[in-house]
Amino acid sequence: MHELHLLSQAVLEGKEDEARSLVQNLLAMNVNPSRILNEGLIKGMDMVGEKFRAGEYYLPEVLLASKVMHSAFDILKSRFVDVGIRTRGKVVMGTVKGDLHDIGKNIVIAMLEGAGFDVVDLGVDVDSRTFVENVQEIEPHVLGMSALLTTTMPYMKEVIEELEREGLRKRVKVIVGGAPVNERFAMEIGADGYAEDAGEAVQLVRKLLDVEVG
Amino acid sequence: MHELHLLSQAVLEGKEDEARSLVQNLLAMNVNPSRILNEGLIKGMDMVGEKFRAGEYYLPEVLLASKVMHSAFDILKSRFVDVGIRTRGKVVMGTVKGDLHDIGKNIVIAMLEGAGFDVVDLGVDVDSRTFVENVQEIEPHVLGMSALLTTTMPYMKEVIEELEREGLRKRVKVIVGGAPVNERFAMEIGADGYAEDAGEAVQLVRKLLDVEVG
Amino acid sequence: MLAYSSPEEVVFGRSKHPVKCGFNVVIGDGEVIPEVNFTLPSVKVCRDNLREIRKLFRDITTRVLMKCVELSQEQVVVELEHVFEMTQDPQFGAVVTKDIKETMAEFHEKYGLRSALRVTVADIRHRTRPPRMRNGEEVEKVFESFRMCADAGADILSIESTGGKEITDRAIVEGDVEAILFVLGVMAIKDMEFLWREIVNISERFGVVPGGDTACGFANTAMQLANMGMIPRVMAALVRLASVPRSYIAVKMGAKGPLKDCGYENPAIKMLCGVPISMEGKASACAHSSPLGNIAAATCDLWSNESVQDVKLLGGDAPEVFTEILIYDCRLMNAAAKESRAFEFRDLLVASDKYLDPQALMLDPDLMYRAAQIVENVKDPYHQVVETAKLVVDTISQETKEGRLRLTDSERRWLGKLGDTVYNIPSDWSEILEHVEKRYEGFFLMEEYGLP
Amino acid sequence: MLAYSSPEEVVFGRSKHPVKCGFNVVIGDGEVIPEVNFTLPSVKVCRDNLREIRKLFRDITTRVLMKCVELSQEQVVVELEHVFEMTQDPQFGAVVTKDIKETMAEFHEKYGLRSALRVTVADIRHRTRPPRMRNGEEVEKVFESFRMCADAGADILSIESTGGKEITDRAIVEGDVEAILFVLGVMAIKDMEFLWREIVNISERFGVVPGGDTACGFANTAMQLANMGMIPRVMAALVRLASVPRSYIAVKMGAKGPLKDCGYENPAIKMLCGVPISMEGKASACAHSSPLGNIAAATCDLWSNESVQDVKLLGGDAPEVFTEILIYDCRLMNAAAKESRAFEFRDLLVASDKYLDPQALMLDPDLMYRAAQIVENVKDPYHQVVETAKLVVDTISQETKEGRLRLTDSERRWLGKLGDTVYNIPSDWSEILEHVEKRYEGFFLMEEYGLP
Ligand SMILES: [Zn+2]
Ligand SMILES: [Zn+2]
Ligand SMILES: [Zn+2]
Repeated sequence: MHELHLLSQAVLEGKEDEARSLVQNLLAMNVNPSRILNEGLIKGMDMVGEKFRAGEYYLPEVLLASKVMHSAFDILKSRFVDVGIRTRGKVVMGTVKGDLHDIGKNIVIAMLEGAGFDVVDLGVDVDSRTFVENVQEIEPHVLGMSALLTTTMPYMKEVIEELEREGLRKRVKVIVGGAPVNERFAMEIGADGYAEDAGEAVQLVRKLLDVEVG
Repeated sequence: MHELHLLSQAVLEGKEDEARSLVQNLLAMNVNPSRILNEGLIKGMDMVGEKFRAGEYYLPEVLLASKVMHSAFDILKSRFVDVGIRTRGKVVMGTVKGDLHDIGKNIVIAMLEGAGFDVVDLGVDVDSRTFVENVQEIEPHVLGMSALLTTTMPYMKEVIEELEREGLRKRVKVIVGGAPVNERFAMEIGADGYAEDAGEAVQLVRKLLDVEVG
Repeated sequence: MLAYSSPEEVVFGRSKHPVKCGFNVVIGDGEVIPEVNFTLPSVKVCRDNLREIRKLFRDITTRVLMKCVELSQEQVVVELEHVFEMTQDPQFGAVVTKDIKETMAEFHEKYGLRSALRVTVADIRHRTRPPRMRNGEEVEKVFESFRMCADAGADILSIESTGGKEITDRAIVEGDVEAILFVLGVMAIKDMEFLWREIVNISERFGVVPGGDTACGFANTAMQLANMGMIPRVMAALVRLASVPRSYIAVKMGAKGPLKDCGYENPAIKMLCGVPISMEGKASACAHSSPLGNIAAATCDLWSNESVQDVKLLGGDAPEVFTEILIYDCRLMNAAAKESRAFEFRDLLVASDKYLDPQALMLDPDLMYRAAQIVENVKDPYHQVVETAKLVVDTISQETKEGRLRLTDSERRWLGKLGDTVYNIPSDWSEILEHVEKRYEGFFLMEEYGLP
Repeated sequence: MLAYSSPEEVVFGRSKHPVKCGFNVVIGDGEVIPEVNFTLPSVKVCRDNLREIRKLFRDITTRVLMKCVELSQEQVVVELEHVFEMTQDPQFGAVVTKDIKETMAEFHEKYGLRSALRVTVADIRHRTRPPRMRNGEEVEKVFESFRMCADAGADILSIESTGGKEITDRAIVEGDVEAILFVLGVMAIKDMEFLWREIVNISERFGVVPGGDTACGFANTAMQLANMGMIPRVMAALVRLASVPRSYIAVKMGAKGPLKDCGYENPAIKMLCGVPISMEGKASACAHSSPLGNIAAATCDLWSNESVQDVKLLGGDAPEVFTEILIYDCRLMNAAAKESRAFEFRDLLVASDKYLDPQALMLDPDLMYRAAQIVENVKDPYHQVVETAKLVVDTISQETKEGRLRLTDSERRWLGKLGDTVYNIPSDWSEILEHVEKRYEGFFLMEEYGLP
């Protein structure tokens, strides 16, 4: 269908107004909202993902497309109330205590959101209490921790221990990342996974949640 | 006493024949064997040690002096039978399984012997069985292990575990060394000490055995 | 007037205004000197293990200095870069400073080793979000930390300050170039003025050298993102050169150099005012990859490894290993200088990487000189930044057109975008301010930058 | 006749007989190429964790090759140096070889990266004491390992062979220079002939390149001991240059180069016969410190980091980090060559270290050339070794007398001792054999060297 194709294209090219009015047109034409979502918006994001992996797109373009998709989706949303939309999973993310680096974490969050996950960002310099409380409250499927310093990476272990003490460890998958961290360290502290970069992080979360790829 | 001074000098200069005949003269002069040992031979070795630390002597000169001392001491030995000479302590040394490097280990052995310790050399590529059996038989005060490869250093841990299984761990101090090893690793695997080089190894053994510095 | 009348006059090891400090170290007086930077292995830094931390720093310093002695290296600069906790608890940072300095004193006494200590305080102001840059506890801690470290034996004071980073961290990943230029030309400038006025004051009071600042939080962040393929390299290149006006402010406020290693914008500032500079390149691969390993050395006075944690390698602990590598890199440059071949050697360093990457191209002394001229000739920093950005776009376009620099199609596309933005940017920054206020609402506080 | 008519003609990146191998790699044809060497982190190597080991090697290789791609490095040589267990169990070494080669093939296919694989088999013959060099299980394993690795994808075969090391390991620490020269001039020669005849056979059979051998077990052992202050540096220098005749045997038996990185005796052999050589210097600080960080590069064709274990640094895993450093070192040399400044650049590399240490002095191309001439002009290897040793003593004496090289008093004293020994050494080696047989009784087996 030509309009659906135009819609994916609008997402791909980051054209917000165009995407929104295309969604409205499609609804007016009585096209099934699921179809608009899947064959229009999500298709567009898949194309963006492909271009990013091929080195043709950069993060600014991915983020823009993601914004366009969300904005256009807002129009669709009400139509799903009855059926309910299943998110791909909930993730809580933060940079550990003593560490003020947040770009890496933010990129992972953006990529996860782009891939359809719900992410709660706890920010930087997050202490174990805060991690634990948020796991308790939000009940995420995955907890992600980031550290950019050799001197803050040991803190990840403390958080995991705190989760254990509180009996929460088995309810959540824990993943870690950041410059000084590697797989070996992740295994040593008892994490469930390690990701080298943002792309890997998305794969990892998918794998841990056994979610099928796009 | 002039002759005693000449004896230390002969040790210092690595003159075997001279040292031996000086010992004989001193005995003939009825000088107390303990005095010959302490004020002649050991004094000479101390001078050698000083020169080595100051960078004036090298290992070949230390080894030669040590050889002269032992040769001269052989003449004295019988005079000590009654009183019995206490060695400073027994040490068992080896390079661990899979590792064929032996120079570092040999230097440590030479330095320990020079410092008055009894050392049994198990050679290279030594498996845990052999270490354990020798600890059992020889009952050394210290067991020293050397590894020059990242891939053989894990073996040190196995030996320590084997010692524990056999109930021998508490009867012997375990020290480790070699290029990929450091203090942190030594502590992790439960060793009693780590030495950066041969000089430190001697200090370490002394400290562990609480032997006063010569 | 620039300190040099042509880029051809600027070379490694020699600056117009050498800095003398520490135990008889003279920086920029004819010899490139290694600046060794190290950090802890994976241990927690807190009062509980202060003893362990202190021992670690003493040990690392001892090994680094011993390596200098072994390899007949006569001068060395050591950098202590605070981790968060050391500035947060100024007493902590000061005690480590003192330990390191004492170790250096021992080596000076025993071996005649000439050494100086740079202490880089952590900019913990961005701990609060939005950051409180001028008021509140964090900024007090930062200044207190400078004072206590100066008192404890620091010879050179530095910081990688972050004024405006709360915006650029987002603007860079979103490709909001207008906001980036606004930050570099307005907010960062105001913050640098505020911060360095006081650092220079403190330095004068304690008789230490106010070193310099770096745009690390902007340009090196961009470089890392470009390395990962997250943003275009041409954009990282633009952020790089557009950082010159910002980092120059430290010197305008009284900093004397050596400027800090990770400031790849340093050569332009050396050209502007003759201060010695520290640079990092291939020997800082331990800290981060970079597409400018050799060219970074072309005009350096200190040659640095940026940061290496204390882990064991076969040949020794990593800080020793990188000290050795730095020493030999410096020996080679100094051998060239001794044989009167410094300029030829500099040209080889440039030729090695100039066309490897647009970011490397930024380090070409000719281009750096033109950036310095812009700062000299254009009145206000905002317009300096805009003109520098145009220079970047024009230069890359030219070099690409003439086939010397190769760019992928996506990079070319972005170069076009960048050109559109910088050539259409409002001449009055208050117009961008509106955009920034709206898009980054809640991210920053106007009053913390003295903005209306 | 030597391959070069003067030392002035010999320079990095260019050899008389370039070697083509692997995925389109040409060594010694105008460009210095990085040779990356890596080893495992602290893990046990055994059949039980074969899967983990294989994954580790694949991962490390991938990261190293990706770094080359990122930095536009077009050619690279990878070395797999067997640990003991990989030769002991030839199947084990072969499967890792295959994994690495497959990874290289993927990169060649995907990115066009040109790479070649050197496999260095462990000389496990000295596992038994006294070592059985020609008979028995170990030597069979060594040859089997060569065959299986050649079959599994190795492009270049090498070994750090140890014939006579059972004596020198003791002779060096005891300062028994006569025995050292006897080993290097007689026993090691005989063993090299035996070993390399077969390695060259195997190479021909499998169509791979017989690379070369190194006196690592002799000269680098001595260097390490000198670094630690255990033996005089002048003695280590002597062992260094006196190793030339021994390592040359590999080429005489048919090895084609690239000679192996840790053979600092390589330049003389390149001068003798024009084979390309690998060398290691400052970038091998990860494996060991050395007093010859730059001068080692003067005539190299491959530039190596010797060995680095796979541990994490901030900027990536150590093998990636050192790949980056090697790449930039090579870029700089190649930039010099491109601008027709290779010879001037070589002279700077030499000037940097020539007088830093007597061992560095040995690497001076002029001296290397004279060593090559000795090998060319003196008939038997034993006398070559003795004449080389005299050359060392004379050169160091001369340079010291003229004040260019500075030695401590203890070094001077030892230089005198060395002179006494080498100028009074028996002209007939069988006279030394008696001494060696007596002093090292039980350490070695005559028949394993074809000795009477
Ligand atoms: Zn920085
Ligand atoms: Zn070697
Ligand atoms: Zn090697």
